[in-house]
Amino acid sequence: MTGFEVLRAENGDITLLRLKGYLDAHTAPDLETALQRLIDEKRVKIVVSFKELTYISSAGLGVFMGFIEEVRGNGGDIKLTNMNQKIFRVFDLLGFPTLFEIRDDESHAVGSFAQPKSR
Amino acid sequence: MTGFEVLRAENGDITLLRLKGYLDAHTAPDLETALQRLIDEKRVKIVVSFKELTYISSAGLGVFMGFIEEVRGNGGDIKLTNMNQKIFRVFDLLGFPTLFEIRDDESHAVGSFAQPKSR
Amino acid sequence: MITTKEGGDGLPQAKKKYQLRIPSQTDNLELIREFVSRVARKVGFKDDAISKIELAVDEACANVIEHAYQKNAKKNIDVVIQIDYQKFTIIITDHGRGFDPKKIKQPDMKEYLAQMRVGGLGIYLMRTLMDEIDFNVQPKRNQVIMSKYFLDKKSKHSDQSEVRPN
Amino acid sequence: MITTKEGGDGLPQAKKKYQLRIPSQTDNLELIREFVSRVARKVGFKDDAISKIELAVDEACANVIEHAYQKNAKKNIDVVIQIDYQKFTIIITDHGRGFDPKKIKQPDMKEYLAQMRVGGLGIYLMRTLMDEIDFNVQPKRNQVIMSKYFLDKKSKHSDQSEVRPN
Ligand SMILES: Nc1ncnc2c1ncn2[C@@H]1O[C@H](COP(=O)(O)OP(=O)(O)O)[C@@H](O)[C@H]1O
Ligand SMILES: Nc1ncnc2c1ncn2[C@@H]1O[C@H](COP(=O)(O)OP(=O)(O)O)[C@@H](O)[C@H]1O
Repeated sequence: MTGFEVLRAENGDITLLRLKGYLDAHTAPDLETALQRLIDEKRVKIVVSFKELTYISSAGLGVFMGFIEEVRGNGGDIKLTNMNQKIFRVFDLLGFPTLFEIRDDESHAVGSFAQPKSR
Repeated sequence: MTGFEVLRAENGDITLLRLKGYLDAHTAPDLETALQRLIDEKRVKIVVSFKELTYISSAGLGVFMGFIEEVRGNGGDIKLTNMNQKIFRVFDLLGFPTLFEIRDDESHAVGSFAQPKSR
Repeated sequence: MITTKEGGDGLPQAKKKYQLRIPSQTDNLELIREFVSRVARKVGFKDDAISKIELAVDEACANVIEHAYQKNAKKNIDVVIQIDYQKFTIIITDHGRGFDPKKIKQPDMKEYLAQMRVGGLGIYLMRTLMDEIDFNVQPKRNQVIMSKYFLDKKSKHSDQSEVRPN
Repeated sequence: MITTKEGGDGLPQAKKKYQLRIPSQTDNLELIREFVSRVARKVGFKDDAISKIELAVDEACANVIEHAYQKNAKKNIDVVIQIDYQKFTIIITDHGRGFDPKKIKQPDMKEYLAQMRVGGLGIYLMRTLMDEIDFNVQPKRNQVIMSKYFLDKKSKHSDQSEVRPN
């Protein structure tokens, strides 16, 4: 019980990761593990839901930064959804919205993968 | 906002005090004030509900001890109800159940006042 | 079987120390309880033991605020938690007015209740709730030292469910 | 108008000090955040300011754990909160490996993002979230000193809603 959990669900070739609790320097390695596993399985269309995340620090943001190039290089993406204001502010302060697709809603993010897209 | 509240409701000559939050050395004076006011108003049939109380220390227990004689001397009583296990344990450790009527349920405590009783 | 030796980072838990120094005001009791509860939970105590530790510490600190410092909020209370393999120890230190713990008798609860005396319950509760308690009163420095064992000393069978890795 | 001078007991809030000393482990960051948040709430900050203070302190302590002590959990972090009439100051002290804060440039965020570099965001966040920040690095003792004013320095109108009696 570290106060952080990653729940995984699949929808075709899209993977949904639901984050719960707090994502700080202590729990960031758990998210790293979850993302690394997806890459190993070649599941690179990833939607992350922040709906139940209560807190994030730069260690948490750094995890997304660490994987985005590789994921995109493999024809996938990491799309971020359902952030509350407090969490969005941290992403925003660091300019992440210019780099990541941040959506209000899970289903829109999933839908945006569905459109066939040439590599 | 001290983390403690006393809500008061009346039912004929019976007064119900609902405690909310934590009752410790910081908040015990608030309960003292509420009980003193009842005595000043000669409302001495008192039912106290602990349903929403999350914590009690000896300072809280001491308040009941400080008023019970006077209340009984005036033909009333202080009946305690709806304690959770953790709070009941504190009362129990200190032997309060031999001195105070402690009931599971508010309505039973109210009912037990209703029976006419000679002074 | 006992896994408390490992902390959250797989490091030994031995000789870990947590320290809080806080103004002597009753409105800080909540923060003190929260601090002690969190550390107790972290090292594996369950709700039941946590609420005993929390109450014992509250009583000790409320005494410091009221008796040792007599509500002078310019003074500080020190709450130190020391953790080793066997036990969780809380040391509460003040530099206020001392007292002779030998003169504080365990109240006879029957007699106590018969008299409906107000107060005088704190030290009794502390003794009842903790496994060990010691008062170390010196000129200008008073300490209450209270411990709870990871394996419940008071129950006959060793209650290993109190202990979990964290 | 400003009522922060009165603490919960009607005592002046000036020069109040809260101090936490805690092992240098990432699994203690939560406790540190909780401690700082509670004290900040107590003196009247609202959710918005509290979450900024909480994050800035987390970043500073995470740096101590990772860089100053390099994950040696035998070391301690000191978190001291000092409150006076105008501001809320947090001083984080370590006795580990120091660094030259002048060499840490504010990253150019555009360039940073273009390179997708991992890490290096903590100090930038701390500077952005707090009103004042100062690094005091000496042989064997490093401090980060961060302040937040009760009247919001950054907004043009003085944001008195940040302040309430407690
Ligand atoms: N930290 C302390 N400093 C000075 N005197 C104390 C301290 N703790 C307890 N005492 C003395 O011991 C007595 C009994 O304490 P306690 O059992 O907690 O009951 P209470 O605080 O309700 O009186 C107190 O009334 C006080 O005289
Ligand atoms: N407390 C500290 N002790 C030693 N070095 C530090 C400390 N804080 C920061 N640094 C140095 O400053 C750099 C930038 O810190 P920061 O912006 O927080 O990013 P990050 O910690 O993610 O690298 C760190 O990589 C480290 O070299």
